[in-house]
Amino acid sequence: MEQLLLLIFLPLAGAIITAFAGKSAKMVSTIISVASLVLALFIACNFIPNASTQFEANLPWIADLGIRFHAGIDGISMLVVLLTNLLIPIIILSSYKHDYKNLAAFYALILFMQTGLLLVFTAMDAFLFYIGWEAALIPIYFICAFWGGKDRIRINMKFFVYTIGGSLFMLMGIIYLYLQNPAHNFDIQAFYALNLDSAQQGWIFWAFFIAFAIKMPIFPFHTWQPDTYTAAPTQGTMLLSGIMLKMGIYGVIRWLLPIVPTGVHDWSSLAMILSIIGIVYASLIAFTQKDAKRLVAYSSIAHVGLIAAGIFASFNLGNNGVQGMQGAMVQMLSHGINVVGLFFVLDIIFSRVKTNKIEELGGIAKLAPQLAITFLIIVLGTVALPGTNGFIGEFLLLMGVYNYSIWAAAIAGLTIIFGAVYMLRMYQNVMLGKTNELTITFTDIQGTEKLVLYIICALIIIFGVYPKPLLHLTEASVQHLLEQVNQKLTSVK
Amino acid sequence: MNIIITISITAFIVLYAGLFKAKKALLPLTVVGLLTALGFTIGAWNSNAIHFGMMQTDNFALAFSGICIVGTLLIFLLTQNYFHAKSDNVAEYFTLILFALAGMIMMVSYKNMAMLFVGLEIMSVSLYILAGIRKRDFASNEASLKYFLMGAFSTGFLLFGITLIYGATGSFDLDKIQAYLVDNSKAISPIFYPGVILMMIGLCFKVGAAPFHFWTPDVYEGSPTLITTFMSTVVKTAGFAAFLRLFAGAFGPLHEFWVQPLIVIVCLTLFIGNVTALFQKNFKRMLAYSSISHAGYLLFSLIVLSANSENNVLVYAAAYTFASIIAFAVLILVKQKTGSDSFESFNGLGKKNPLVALSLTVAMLSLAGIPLTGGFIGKYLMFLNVMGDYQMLLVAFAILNALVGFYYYFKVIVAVWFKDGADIELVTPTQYKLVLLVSVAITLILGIYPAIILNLI
Amino acid sequence: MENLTTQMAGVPLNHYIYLCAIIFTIGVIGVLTRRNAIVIFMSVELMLNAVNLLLTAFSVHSNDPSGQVFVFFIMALAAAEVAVGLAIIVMVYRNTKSIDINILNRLKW
Amino acid sequence: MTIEQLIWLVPLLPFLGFVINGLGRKSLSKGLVGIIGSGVILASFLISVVIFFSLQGDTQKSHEVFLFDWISAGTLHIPLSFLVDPLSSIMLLIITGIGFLIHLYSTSYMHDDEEFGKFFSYLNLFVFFMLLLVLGSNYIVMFIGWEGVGLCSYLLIGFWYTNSAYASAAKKAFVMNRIGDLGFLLGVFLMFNFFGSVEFSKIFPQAANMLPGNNTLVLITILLFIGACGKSAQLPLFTWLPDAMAGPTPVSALIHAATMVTAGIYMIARSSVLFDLAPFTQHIIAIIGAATALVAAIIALTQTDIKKVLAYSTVSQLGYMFLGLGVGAYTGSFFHVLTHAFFKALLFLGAGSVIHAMHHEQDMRHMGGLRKKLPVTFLTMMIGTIAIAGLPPFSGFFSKDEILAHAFQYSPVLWGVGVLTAFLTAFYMFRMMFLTFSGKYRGTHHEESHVHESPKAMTIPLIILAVLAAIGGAINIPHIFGGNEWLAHWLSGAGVAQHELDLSHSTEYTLMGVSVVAAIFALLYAYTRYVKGARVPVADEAPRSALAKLSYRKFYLDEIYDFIITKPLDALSKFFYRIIDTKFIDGIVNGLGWSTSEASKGIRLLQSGNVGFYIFMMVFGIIALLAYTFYYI
Repeated sequence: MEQLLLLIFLPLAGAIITAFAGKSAKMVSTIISVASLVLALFIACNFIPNASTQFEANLPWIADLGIRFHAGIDGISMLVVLLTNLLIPIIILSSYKHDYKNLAAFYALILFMQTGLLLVFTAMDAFLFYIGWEAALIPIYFICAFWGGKDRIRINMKFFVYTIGGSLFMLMGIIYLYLQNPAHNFDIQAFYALNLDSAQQGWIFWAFFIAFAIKMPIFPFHTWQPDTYTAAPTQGTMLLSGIMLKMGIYGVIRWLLPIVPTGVHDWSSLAMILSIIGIVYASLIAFTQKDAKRLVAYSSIAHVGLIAAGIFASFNLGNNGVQGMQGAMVQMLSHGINVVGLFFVLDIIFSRVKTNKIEELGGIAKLAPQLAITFLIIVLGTVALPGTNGFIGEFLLLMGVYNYSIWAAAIAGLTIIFGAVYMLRMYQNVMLGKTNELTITFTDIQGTEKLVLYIICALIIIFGVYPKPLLHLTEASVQHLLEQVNQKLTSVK
Repeated sequence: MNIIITISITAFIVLYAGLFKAKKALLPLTVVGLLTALGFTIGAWNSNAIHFGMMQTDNFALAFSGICIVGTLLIFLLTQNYFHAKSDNVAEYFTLILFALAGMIMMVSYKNMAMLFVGLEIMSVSLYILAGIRKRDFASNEASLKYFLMGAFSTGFLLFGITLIYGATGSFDLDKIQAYLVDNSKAISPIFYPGVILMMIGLCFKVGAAPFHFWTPDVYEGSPTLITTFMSTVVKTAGFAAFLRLFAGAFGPLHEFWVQPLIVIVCLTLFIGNVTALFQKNFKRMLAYSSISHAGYLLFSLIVLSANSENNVLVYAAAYTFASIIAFAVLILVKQKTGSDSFESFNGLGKKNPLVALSLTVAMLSLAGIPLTGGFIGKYLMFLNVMGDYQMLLVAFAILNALVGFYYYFKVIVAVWFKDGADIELVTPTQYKLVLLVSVAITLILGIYPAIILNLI
Repeated sequence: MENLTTQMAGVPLNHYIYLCAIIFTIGVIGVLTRRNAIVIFMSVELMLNAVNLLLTAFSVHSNDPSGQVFVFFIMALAAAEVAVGLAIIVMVYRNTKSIDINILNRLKW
Repeated sequence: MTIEQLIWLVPLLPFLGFVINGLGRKSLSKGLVGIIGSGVILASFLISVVIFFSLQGDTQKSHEVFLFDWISAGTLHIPLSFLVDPLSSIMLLIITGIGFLIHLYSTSYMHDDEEFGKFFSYLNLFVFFMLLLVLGSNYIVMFIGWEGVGLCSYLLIGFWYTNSAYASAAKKAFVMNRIGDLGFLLGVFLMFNFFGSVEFSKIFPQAANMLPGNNTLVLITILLFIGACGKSAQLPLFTWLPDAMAGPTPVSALIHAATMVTAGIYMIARSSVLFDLAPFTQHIIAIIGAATALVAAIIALTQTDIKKVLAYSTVSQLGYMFLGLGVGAYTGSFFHVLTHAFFKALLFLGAGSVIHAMHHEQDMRHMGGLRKKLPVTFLTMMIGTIAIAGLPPFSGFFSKDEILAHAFQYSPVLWGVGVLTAFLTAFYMFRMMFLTFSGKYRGTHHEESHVHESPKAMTIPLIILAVLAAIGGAINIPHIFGGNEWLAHWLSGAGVAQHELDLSHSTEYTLMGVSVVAAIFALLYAYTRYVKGARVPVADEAPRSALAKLSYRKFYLDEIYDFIITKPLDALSKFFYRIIDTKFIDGIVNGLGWSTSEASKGIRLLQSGNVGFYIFMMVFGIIALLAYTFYYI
């Protein structure tokens, strides 16, 4: 319990310190984030990989409204918590070469957001979950709108209103569940225990699903995403794509499936269709993108679509949906690492030549062999080459989708081909070919750039070659989740 | 009782102090008086005393009196070098505001319609004057005349309503009226219904609910900013208290009759308030419209009468009051520097005045209803209250309006932080700093740990 | 005096209600149609007087004095309103040399 | 030292080589890099030899070596484990053996390239993945190698990536492989669904006692075959292989001739149990194989780039092998894999030596008369050519004829195609030889003076391979020549299905006779045409007869694919992005915002500032409310 509270509020405290740290904010925030990473690792070490919820903190908060500060960690939470605390230091390190104005505020906001994310990933109380959900949104809005690129105000306004609109409907759903709950509290277990008829479940499904679908984003709720990713400062993009997007996936797994299984059951086929459309659609769009950042944004839509498809497919498979679900778990982590890596590489390139326009670049590999190799490894991870972390996730996900329907798998599997097409196109046009007068002055990565990229590549390969710890971490919880869902589903029928 | 007396006496003392040109003494006197009144309020807690069958200082009354007094206190703190710039007879402002406050105390604690009427009139008449107190300012004139004419007009309806109800029940006493409704719920006199509706009209006018809201934007814009602050925060709160006291209390049994029109009014209010605010170029006017929309949210508490609707209004009103006070305080500062109250004059405020900008941001987040601010808890309670009756469509509609709300509240944040303008450096007097800090603190506390106020009543 | 009251009591209450409703409506229509602030103000007074009349009628009908007491309240506050109202109108007249309410639409949108 | 103790060294050593060369590519001297790079391969070759012989002595023919648990989720367990059996052991020998020769060759061929270290690290990595592919004891480990070699071929084709045409060729290869890989993956999923495992040792026994023509098996095998098509460059996915010649010649020899492209055949031979039970699939394989063999051969007829000729001949030979697989001659196909590995590697290296001598001139129209200049190269290549032409007693003859015999038994038509292809093969191969070596030099004198025989490091591998290409057929001499078909027996130990020919000896003799005669005819025709007639292919733009043009332009396959796939997809992409995404979906989202602000513009006009209007509106509302009231009462 103490560890958990420390884990959650250390970044918050860090944020406050950083806000007043002035020039040394960089250093302070780095220390804090690394400290919280260490703490997370410590917790992970003491974590017993079974289905139980551990390090549980359950304190009174707003008693009159049945709201408690109830947080805990199970396998699924553990994974995303690790992801968060792993990526935040990387993201902070990745910003070292930048000299943003109002440094202190920048890093303070990042750390503040971390607390919000951790709340989302550990909350066992729906209200707390919602608070964390918004608490993560506010700082990212400010990060993107303050340090972002051109047209950032309009774009971020859209992003903000779009996402918060979704989450308000989720709040409506939460209130509804609270009112249905005889105990009149927001405890997740109480929600799991609810027995709602399929009509109620149907619209609660939508109330939640829209919020999550917008966050991930799933086709056709995705149009805020490419603009936002492009306009945001790289660190903002990393936060959005690396961690924040996982909020949606995590929400589906933690709050949607177990609470309204019947609703999901009724609508999951539609959800799957949307996700799979999203895969093909986004991949195709990525083919002809001129801006590398936008290309990666669309690729991330495709990847998330596969994750979503895998989840909904495995949901329908009952207890042998473990593969798909586990795939989703691994892929959450992998996608986080890879996409952060990609955006960092693009950031490095942008910092050198002040453009991410694909056709303006080229021939960088000759001048920056180190960058070329690390970039290649990240690309390979993204196209799910066996031996990289991407493969484990996509393999299991596709298997899950396949077990649901061979055709779905065949279409979703196109991502294997399309991914290779657009990623290699980008790599070729950016790195290979002849150097032009723009890239002729390109210098290879050094310092923190090197460090960050090496870390990322190492993670890509380690998790690709030996994913067992990850799978082991989540397996019990995933099993338990699926059993719970199906037992509830059957009891309804 | 003694609350009103204290306030009135303070008013007179201040008036005389004004006569003897003791400008320095005004503010301290007022503050002392109000603090005493506040003391009495707290002292009378749980006493639930009835005064000559005319007023009842139950916790509801006291809680709202408390908010009104504190709000007024903060607003008085904002008078530092505000009026001096404008006119030399400052005492009138103080006196009139105090009288208005006295009237409001009556409004929140009346037990007899007579007191409602008297309190309402005391408040309104003072406000007519305050609105027009800048004699040579056209806007001010126009504001006060509009306010006066329409106010008087609406008073007529209120009175006609009171009369009809009196005719039906033979009494002005709330309890008796309620008793009448309960006893012969089968055979309620047909003139009672129009009575209720006419009173609803009168009160809707006072709280500025559509379609009786038309005076609000013009008057708020025309009046001196400080008076606008007073009107849009304290006055509104008092108005809602009166509304609630009458409809949740006396007319409660007739709920299913007047709830239908109320729902329509709520939707209209939300829609017009939010949508019109969207297009405003003028910060002050935007706040006026936002106050209309907030009236809509506040009326939620009447759509479903539950044990804690009163308390919900209290929380919401508190959150709204303090957030608005911040907004207006900053507006005053900016206007003093730039002379304009358009959004442009807020551009790039954050660069030079982080404190002010930050508190303004908090205020806007609270008004927009972002979690961890009081505004969110307020909205949440309102939604919760309405969801209790599964008014899904209404909530969905409110959510859509809230989304519109984000747009125009964030317009301010955008201007303050993300736009770059003439880097003005505001002169922030200590009292303003105090007000800002207190209000921000209250807003955040309400948002993070609302338990303290949740079951006050 | 007695027989006056008795005679009044003879008139059924409804007639009072209708009468006052009519007077009140006349007031409302006056407010609606006139553009001169003073006239509007007078119409408002008419509305108030309709109320007063009705109140009195009711109080007599249910021989309960509080109604008539209320009438005094109304009169008093109406007087206060008159004072303030006229002051405002005068002030406006000073500035605009007119008391036509349609002159005043500087504040809009 | 048992097999279990040794086997993990075989892939590990090349991997170490990759790591060392990769990290030290800047610091290490070229000599050292060369020694390490070839040394590790030699070492694992020697180990493979040891394993091979210990396996021969061993009664237990297949050893499964478990390393660690890779992926496990629910019922799915994928260990990283190796399977050593006759089939894989022979593959080990080929990969490491020929691999070593080519490494050796490269030390001199690539000597002047500044990316020398990188080249060797990639080459080692390739060998590592290739070994993984053949050693994997389940389809997933095989898939690691499968895609790994794809990666290496991507890296090596694009080795000179500054030339964007080469980079594109690399990308094309990777993507086309990916298409096959998706098929492979789906097949694996289906197998997991069907057999509940992806382990060879669990699948084949189950499959063994199923009825032929089981639909699931057909589907599985078809999906696997799609995978093979991608990797082994069969119709319609072969166009990447000719482009792959953009890579350095040793790469073409190792990856795109000897080893990687035969992975498909290896995989099908490995799964022969499944394929035997899916006659429908076999039929398709046979047809596709034959078609590929013919088409590629026809294209090869008119190519002028020496490497392109060899590339198409590779495709054609691969087609041959698939034809063999289709008609059930698994051993025959695998036999052809072996012999082909020898002579095609030899030919490529020879071509490389020519190109080296010609200072990276690849167009045969600028060569000629090199026999004197490059005697060793000429001789060795001639042996290779004879071998591939299928003239006895060289290796190609035996393997090819085994396939043709089975084909005849399966369907005379396919056999006819095979023979025709054999004829064409012989023709274009000799055409290449004559154009390159006979006649007189067609370049300037200055250039001619610079042409010289390649150094030892290059010629020694040529000689070794020439010997192998000559005698390689010995390992599976058919009974009719009193042979014992050693390879067939050996492979049956690995569960590779065997089908005895039941053709009369006379028929077999006639069949052989026909193909040999065809080859000799081809030789003579080529001789008359290019030595006597001293013909030289015309320049690219020169007019050609329709058929020749069709062949020269590779049946316009690239253009067709570009037209029916690439262009439409890009168009679709632009359409989705510009219209659907930006205009439609985002349009709706923005439209909501826009309409609200428009509404705002409109509604705010209600606030006309006119008191009269305000009061009117109020009264309007009042009337409405009162109306409601009276309605209610």
